[in-house]
Amino acid sequence: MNSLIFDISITFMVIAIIPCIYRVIKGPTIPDRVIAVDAMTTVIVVILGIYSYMQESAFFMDVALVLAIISFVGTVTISKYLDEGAVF
Amino acid sequence: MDSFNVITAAIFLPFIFAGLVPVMEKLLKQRIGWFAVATALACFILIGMAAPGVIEEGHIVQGTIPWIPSAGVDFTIYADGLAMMIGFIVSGIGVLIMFYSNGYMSKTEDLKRYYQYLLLFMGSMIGMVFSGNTIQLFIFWELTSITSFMLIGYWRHKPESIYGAIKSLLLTASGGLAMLAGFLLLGNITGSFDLTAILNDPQVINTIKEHELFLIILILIFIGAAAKSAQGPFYIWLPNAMEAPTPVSAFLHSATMVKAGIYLVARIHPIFSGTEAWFILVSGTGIITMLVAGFLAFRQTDIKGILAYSTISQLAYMMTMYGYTTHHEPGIGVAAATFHLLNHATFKACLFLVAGIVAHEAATRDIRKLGGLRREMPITFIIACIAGLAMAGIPPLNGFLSKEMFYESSIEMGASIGGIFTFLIPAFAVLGGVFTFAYSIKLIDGIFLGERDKEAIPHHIHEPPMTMLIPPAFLAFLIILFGVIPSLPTHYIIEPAVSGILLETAHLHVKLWHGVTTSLIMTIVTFILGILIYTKYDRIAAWQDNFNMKNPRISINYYYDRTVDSAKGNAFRFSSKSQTGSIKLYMIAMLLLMIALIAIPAAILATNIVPSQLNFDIPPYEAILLVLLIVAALSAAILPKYLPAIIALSALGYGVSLLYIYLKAPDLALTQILVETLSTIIFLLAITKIPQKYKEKISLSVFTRDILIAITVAASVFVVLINATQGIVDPFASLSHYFIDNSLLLAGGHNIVNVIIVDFRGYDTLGEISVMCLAALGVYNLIHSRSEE
Amino acid sequence: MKRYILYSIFLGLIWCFVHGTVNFNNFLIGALLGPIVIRPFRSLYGFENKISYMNIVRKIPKLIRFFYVLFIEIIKANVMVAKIILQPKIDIKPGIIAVPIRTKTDVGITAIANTITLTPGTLTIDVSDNKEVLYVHAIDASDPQGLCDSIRDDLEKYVLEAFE
Amino acid sequence: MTTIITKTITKICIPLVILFSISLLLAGHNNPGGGFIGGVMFVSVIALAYVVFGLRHIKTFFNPDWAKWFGFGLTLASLTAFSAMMFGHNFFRSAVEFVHLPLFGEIELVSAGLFDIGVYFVVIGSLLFIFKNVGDDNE
Amino acid sequence: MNISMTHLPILLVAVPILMSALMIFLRSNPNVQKWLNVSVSFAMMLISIILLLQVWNGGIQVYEVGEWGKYGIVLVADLLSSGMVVLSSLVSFLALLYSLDYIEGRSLNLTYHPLFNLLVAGLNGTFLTGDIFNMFVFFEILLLSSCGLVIANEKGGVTKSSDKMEATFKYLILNMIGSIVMLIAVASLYATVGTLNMADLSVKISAMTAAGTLPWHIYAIALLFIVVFGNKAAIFPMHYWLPDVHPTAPSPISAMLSGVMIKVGAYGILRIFFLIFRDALFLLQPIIILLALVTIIIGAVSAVGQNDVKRLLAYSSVSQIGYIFLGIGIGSVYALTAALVYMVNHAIAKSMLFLTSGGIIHHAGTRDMRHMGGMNKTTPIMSVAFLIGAMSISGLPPMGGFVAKFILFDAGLRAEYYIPVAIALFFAVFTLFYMFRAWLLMFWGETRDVEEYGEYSSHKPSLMIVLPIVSLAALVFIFGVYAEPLIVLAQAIAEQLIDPQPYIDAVMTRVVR
Amino acid sequence: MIEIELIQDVISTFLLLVGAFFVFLGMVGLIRLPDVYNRLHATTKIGTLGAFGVMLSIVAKLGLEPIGVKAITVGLFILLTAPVAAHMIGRAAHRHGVGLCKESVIDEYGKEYKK
Amino acid sequence: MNNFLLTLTISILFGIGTFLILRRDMIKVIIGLSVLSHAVNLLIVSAGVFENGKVPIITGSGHGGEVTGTIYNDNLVEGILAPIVSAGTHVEFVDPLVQALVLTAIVISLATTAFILILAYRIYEEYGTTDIRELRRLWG
Ligand code: NA
Ligand code: NA
Repeated sequence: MNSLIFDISITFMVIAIIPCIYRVIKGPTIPDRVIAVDAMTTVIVVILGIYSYMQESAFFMDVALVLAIISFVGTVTISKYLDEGAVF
Repeated sequence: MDSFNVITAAIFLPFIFAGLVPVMEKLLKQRIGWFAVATALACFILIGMAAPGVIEEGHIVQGTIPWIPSAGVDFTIYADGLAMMIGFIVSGIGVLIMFYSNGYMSKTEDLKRYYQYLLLFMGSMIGMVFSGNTIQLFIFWELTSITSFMLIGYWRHKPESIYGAIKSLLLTASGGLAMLAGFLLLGNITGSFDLTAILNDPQVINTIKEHELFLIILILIFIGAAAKSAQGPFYIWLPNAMEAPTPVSAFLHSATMVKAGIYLVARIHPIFSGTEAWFILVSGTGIITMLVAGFLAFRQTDIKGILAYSTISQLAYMMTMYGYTTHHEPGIGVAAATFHLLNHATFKACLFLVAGIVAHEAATRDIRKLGGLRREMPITFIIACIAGLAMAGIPPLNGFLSKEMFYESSIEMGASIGGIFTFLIPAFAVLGGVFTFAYSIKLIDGIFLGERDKEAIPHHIHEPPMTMLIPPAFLAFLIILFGVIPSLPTHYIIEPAVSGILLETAHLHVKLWHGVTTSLIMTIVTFILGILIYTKYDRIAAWQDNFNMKNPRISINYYYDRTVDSAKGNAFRFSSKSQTGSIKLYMIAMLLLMIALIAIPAAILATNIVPSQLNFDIPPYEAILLVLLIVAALSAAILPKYLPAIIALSALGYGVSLLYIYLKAPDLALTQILVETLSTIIFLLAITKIPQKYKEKISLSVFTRDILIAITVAASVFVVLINATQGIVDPFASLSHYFIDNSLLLAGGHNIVNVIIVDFRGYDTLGEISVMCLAALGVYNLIHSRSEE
Repeated sequence: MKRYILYSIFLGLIWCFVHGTVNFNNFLIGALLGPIVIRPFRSLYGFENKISYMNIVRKIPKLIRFFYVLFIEIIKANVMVAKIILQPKIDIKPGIIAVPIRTKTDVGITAIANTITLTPGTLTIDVSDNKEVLYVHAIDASDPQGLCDSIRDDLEKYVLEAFE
Repeated sequence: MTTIITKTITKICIPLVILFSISLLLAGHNNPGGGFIGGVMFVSVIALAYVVFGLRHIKTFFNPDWAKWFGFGLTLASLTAFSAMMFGHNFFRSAVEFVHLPLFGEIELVSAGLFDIGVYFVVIGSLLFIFKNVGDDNE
Repeated sequence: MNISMTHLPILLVAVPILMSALMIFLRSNPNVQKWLNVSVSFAMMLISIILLLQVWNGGIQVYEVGEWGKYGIVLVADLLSSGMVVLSSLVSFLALLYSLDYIEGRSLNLTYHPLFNLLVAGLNGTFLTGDIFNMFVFFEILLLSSCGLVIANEKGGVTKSSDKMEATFKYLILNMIGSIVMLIAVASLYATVGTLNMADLSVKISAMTAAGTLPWHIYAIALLFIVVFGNKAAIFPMHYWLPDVHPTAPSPISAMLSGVMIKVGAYGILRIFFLIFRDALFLLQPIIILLALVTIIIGAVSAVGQNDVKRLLAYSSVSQIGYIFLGIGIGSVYALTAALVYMVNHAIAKSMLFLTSGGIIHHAGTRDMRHMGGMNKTTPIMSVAFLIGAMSISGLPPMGGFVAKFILFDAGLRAEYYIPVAIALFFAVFTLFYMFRAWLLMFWGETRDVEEYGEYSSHKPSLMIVLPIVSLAALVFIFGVYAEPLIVLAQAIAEQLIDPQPYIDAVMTRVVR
Repeated sequence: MIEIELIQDVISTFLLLVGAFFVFLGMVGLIRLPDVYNRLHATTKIGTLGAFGVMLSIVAKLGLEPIGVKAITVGLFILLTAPVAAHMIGRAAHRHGVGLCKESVIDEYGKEYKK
Repeated sequence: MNNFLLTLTISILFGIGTFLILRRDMIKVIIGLSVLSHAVNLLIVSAGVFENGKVPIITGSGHGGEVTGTIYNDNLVEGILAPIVSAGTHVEFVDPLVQALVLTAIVISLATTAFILILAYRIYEEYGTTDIRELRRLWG
């Protein structure tokens, strides 16, 4: 039962990455791509959540938190770069 | 002191004293030359101390000091009659030259350097002749090349000096390399570089003669000898070597160093003679050189130029004679050659010294401007006449004797071959003699007889100081002495030397008069023809000039110059073709090598390139992720603009970290996620100031090539990886067992990966953080290394 | 000093949360680390301003209420966007609307901006330099005035209560 | 310049992430994390501050010499490794000790942990050193 | 004292790392920084010599980092590695001395010292490590430290910084590819054999060969190491970076790069193939000989066409490394001896030449030899030093280079590699030509046109610049006239290489925690 | 006891599936919606809720063990930062010159921004 | 035994990276190097030798993994080359060593990438272009 839910949800989540990659390629604008990568990190956070849920171990939660933080940093940085053409 | 030590001392004394020259110069100031004279004299005496045993008893001084035993190279002395003779010539003429230099060299010259080089040369030369080990011989041999190079280039600012110096070095030193190869092969056959071992053992000589590499070794060694003695095509360096100060020319480029090649031929005579190859190679080269150089001497207007060509031609005499050989009588011309070697040293050195006097006093060496000096410098004139006539082969001077012997041996050699050669070889010899006669006369005539061009040399010319007069006078004395009392040199010098060469006791009977022989007739023919030619001397010279003008390509110098002049250009063309500056080509070269290195074992050793059992079992979500990774990577490759490509790259990075999660590596996933974002930030920092100026348009051919390379790289990696991941070959297992079992037990950590990083393999991590620091320091350097601000 | 204590308390909690174990020991570690961590950045946190603990305590119920409203709104927002996405043909009238706000403090503006983003059909794009107007992207921008009003009446009220 | 919204959130993030990075550093031996990961977390939040508030502004009140940080880290890491020699052991010989501390209770002190702290400082120092230098140069 | 003597291998690596860290803190005290670094560097040199003596007298030393035996990382000081360490310590000490007056003050103070220390650590670490992945790590240290040093500022600024950037970029890109190849090889090796310890790998691969279970791809992996080390050594077709990087680096760094760094590649080939992949030697040797010959030719011919003195020296290094690899390719004990002797002699002579070129450039204010001339009067020391180096590189007696060439050719002929030796010999003439051409261009002839190129610098080279040059020149000469100890050592090393059993025993016979 | 566990299981599984479903939906929106701003709606709102849901499901299943606390931290952090990220992207997009889709009816920011 | 598709993917990533490093634009080349380093990192992980294990973090305080019967003393005389494990010995975890190696590799690659990016930035400053075909002042 559990492993079925696991397989289904993980597979769905991986399928959910497809649109992200699609946007990364297709664009058409750079912000679209940024959104796509940002969304992709959200999906990965969810996948990590599912892993933690299924394996009942906290290892992946650390990864999730790191990912959430770092993806925020990345998004803000790229946005600022887009806006001002400078990072710092 | 036993003889071995004495000779060793004679070898190293000049080296040590050369080192002392700067110190002595402080003491003696401009009289430093006398220090050099003393050194040379000391060497002469030292060699003389060892001489009696060799000369009287036919005893050969041999001895060895281990030097590089592990390479089979020892410091070995082999002092037989031949070595003694050359040793005496070197140190004896050395004394005279240094003596003479005291008068010749202006006090404003860099005397320190001059005498240092001369002494170093003398030491090298003495070392060379007494070498009983081929490698040791080679070392001293090359040292003479280098000192010669330095002395030719003594006046370093003159382009001619530089030209002559580098030419001599290139030809003689590369000839030396060929010789080295010959010695090495010889060493391989005999098992050692010990010359004495070869010379003392006929068995070994036989082995060499029968070896398949015999001819190659002979040719290689002979190339070295020929280059040193300016024979064959290598002769071209010697005329340019005349840029050296005249005493140097007298010492190195006529009396001693150029004899090194002759010495070598004599030294290896017992090993290689008695074969057709020896005759063809040595005598063939000798005869051609003798004729060509003798003929070419006509064109020279510089006294030293004439002397240079004459030296080449005279050395060719010796070469020719040493080359005379048959199976039954290997050393037909050995005695004659050896005698001529000695005689040539006396009269040619003398002539050079005279040339030096003339140049010193008249401030020119141009034979067209000179003339009539007999009145102003009669002593010099007499000396010059003695030496010149000796060279021309006029009795009763020593040159006559050795030329007679040359003719005799030529007849004998011609007869032993038979056929047309019976006449041809003596005829060549006579022709050589004719040329010699002609230019010898020209030399005396041009300088001392007739009237000189008063406009060119208006001032009065007088005799040189005694320091410059005594050495040539002494040599002139020797010329007469050896000519009149030939038994003196033959008994004490030539016989031991010939014995040394032939490895058997030799007895010579040289007399001024031994009846009307064929050789005497040849000599008379020589004089008659010589006088005839001399009447046409200027016309021949003019014809040569003309010919040379019209056919510049018929000249070895032309090809040498062309090669050297164009070497740089050609080399640069080559290097700019290979080192194009295009990093892409560099990468392709490397990648292709990598592919080839995987393909070679795959082609040779692999039975099946991809293992038969493959694992296709994969959960669908992982398969989808793999496809997505490829797509992300592809988009990073395809997207033309920086920012989208960087974003795609970071998507790839996040994908990879997800894959790490699937592969159960949370630490990796964490690290990858973090690193990904940081790299993105650094990418952004870097492209902040880089506007994207162009979009690469890939032509079809480039695209096809790159794709092919990419696919091949992928395929090779695939093949290696798919084989490698078949698991560890039984019965071995992974180190990881240890880590898993002991991580908690011994290192107190639950996270095995982290424990490996900070403990089991913490040393790696120490390196890794060093790399981080390096990146930071490097970036600082990058930022703060602007050209000009 | 007051601020340090306040931040110590917050950071003690945060430490517990990032560490994963909520207990007094951890709280204490976080509370001790907190001031050290915050000190280099103190000029960002308005240490010169006075604060009163009573104020903060008084606001807690209002904060809870705010979060409750927020939670409901988020659910609504999601359902609404989900509907749009799942329509066979997407038929929307989006646009960016300038929404004037009364809030003046940084925290307040941030709260309201974030709330707007998380609530149905709206997304804060920017705040004007004078901090008086929010530019909000709405999926349905056919009635700008209505949107402004609903924000002012529904959301801003709670934000003002909780944060000012 | 970024907006007030971003700045406010960043202010919350700074202490949170720094604490998280310390937590990752300390947890590393037994959980995912460690010096490198913790260090990069720290770097990322400082970078965020640089981005959001502007490097120039941050430098007015927070401008450490990052080179000293990585210098310190490298010193600490290598001295930790050296320290084993003082006890007659080989370089990098690790030691595990269980100690009772008032606040932490029974905790495990590992020499490798000290090494990890060195790594932490090196990562922070070197990356921020790069960021600061390049950022200064970009202006 | 006794205990500390067993720590020598690690001291040679860890002390420079620690020093580099301390150098960062000592930035505010340039003098302390300078002299501390010099004295430590001198101490390192002494330690390396003591280590070599220990190994010579007491056999191979194994140092287990962390006392984990082969499961952790071991440092192995056998004759080869300790010999290489002596070489690197010596050259680096002298290069450091030279740097003090050569590198621009600010650069020296801020980054040069730490970078230089890490370069030394990288070299020693690479030579001493007994773990193949650890070798990768130290390769990266070497790579980045050398990159950082290449772009360091020198006084006078003869080299344009754009040139430095370009050269470094090419160097870095090609070496990064090399690193990737190395990782592929190392990982694949681990996947098949299950260990990273080199001795362990050796034992297991031999056992597999004996049992006939050695898979073919191990040979491919083995050959991949040619790319890895060939790239470090700059043999064809991976030599392209060298003529760009070595000339643009500051001269002491050029000396380090040409003197020691490229030997890392040769060391790697010797270590990896003669220890681990003995069974792949039959594949390696023809390939290496072929590549070596092409390298010799390309380097020698290209050097002839150069006007830039340092570029000429760099091409000469390419050619010379070809000779070293020829010896390795021939592979007999004697040939390996020759390769090692060659390596040492080239290291010393080429370092000296690069240091000398620094002095020359300083004096002339240019690297273009056409703009020099007649400098024998103004810089007699440089003139003599360059001549000694030129003679050695050309293989003229009585310099060390002669002994090396002689043994190499002898070994080649003994092994009946006639044609390779013939080619090598022929291109030795090119060496003679380009080295002497350079010397003549710079030191003989008329003094250059002052109006066009300006006066020569009137600064006399300082003691710190002259001393290293003179010491190295003396060594070049000493290795020429008294080569026996070097050859004996090289022979002992070669014998250790051919028979790695003592190495394996030393590493594997360990009690592990 | 068993019933509580069952209820826990059901709730948590439900939350998990709903979360995953919403995330999935958000990604579909990423494809389907017409311009950057509309896509931001999809990813920030739906994605956030989805992620939050999954985190809640962990709490529901495993309680406030370290894992649950961390899940809450992650969820709150996402809730806190996702709107800001969206705001940054949207703002940057607009200032970068990305126009609204053709269906758009009003752009007061454009007027303001271009002043 | 490693998965075929994973191996294939890694190889394809190598191919893509190779294609990228052969481009003219410096930044593209660096992106290519990053792709290659991803590929090589994955390659190392896939070189791990234990199948179907779990995350290599020991949970609980007990002895990690099953007792494998491994011998840890090398004895060349007796022909023992530790660890010798009978084939098929089950290990609970995936191979931790490769993960540690990749961690090192990732960090090094980060450092190198940082350096080379700033280098590219400086080259642009000096040359005014990112086209490596114009990066040819050093040749011949
Ligand atoms: Na996000
Ligand atoms: Na990477």
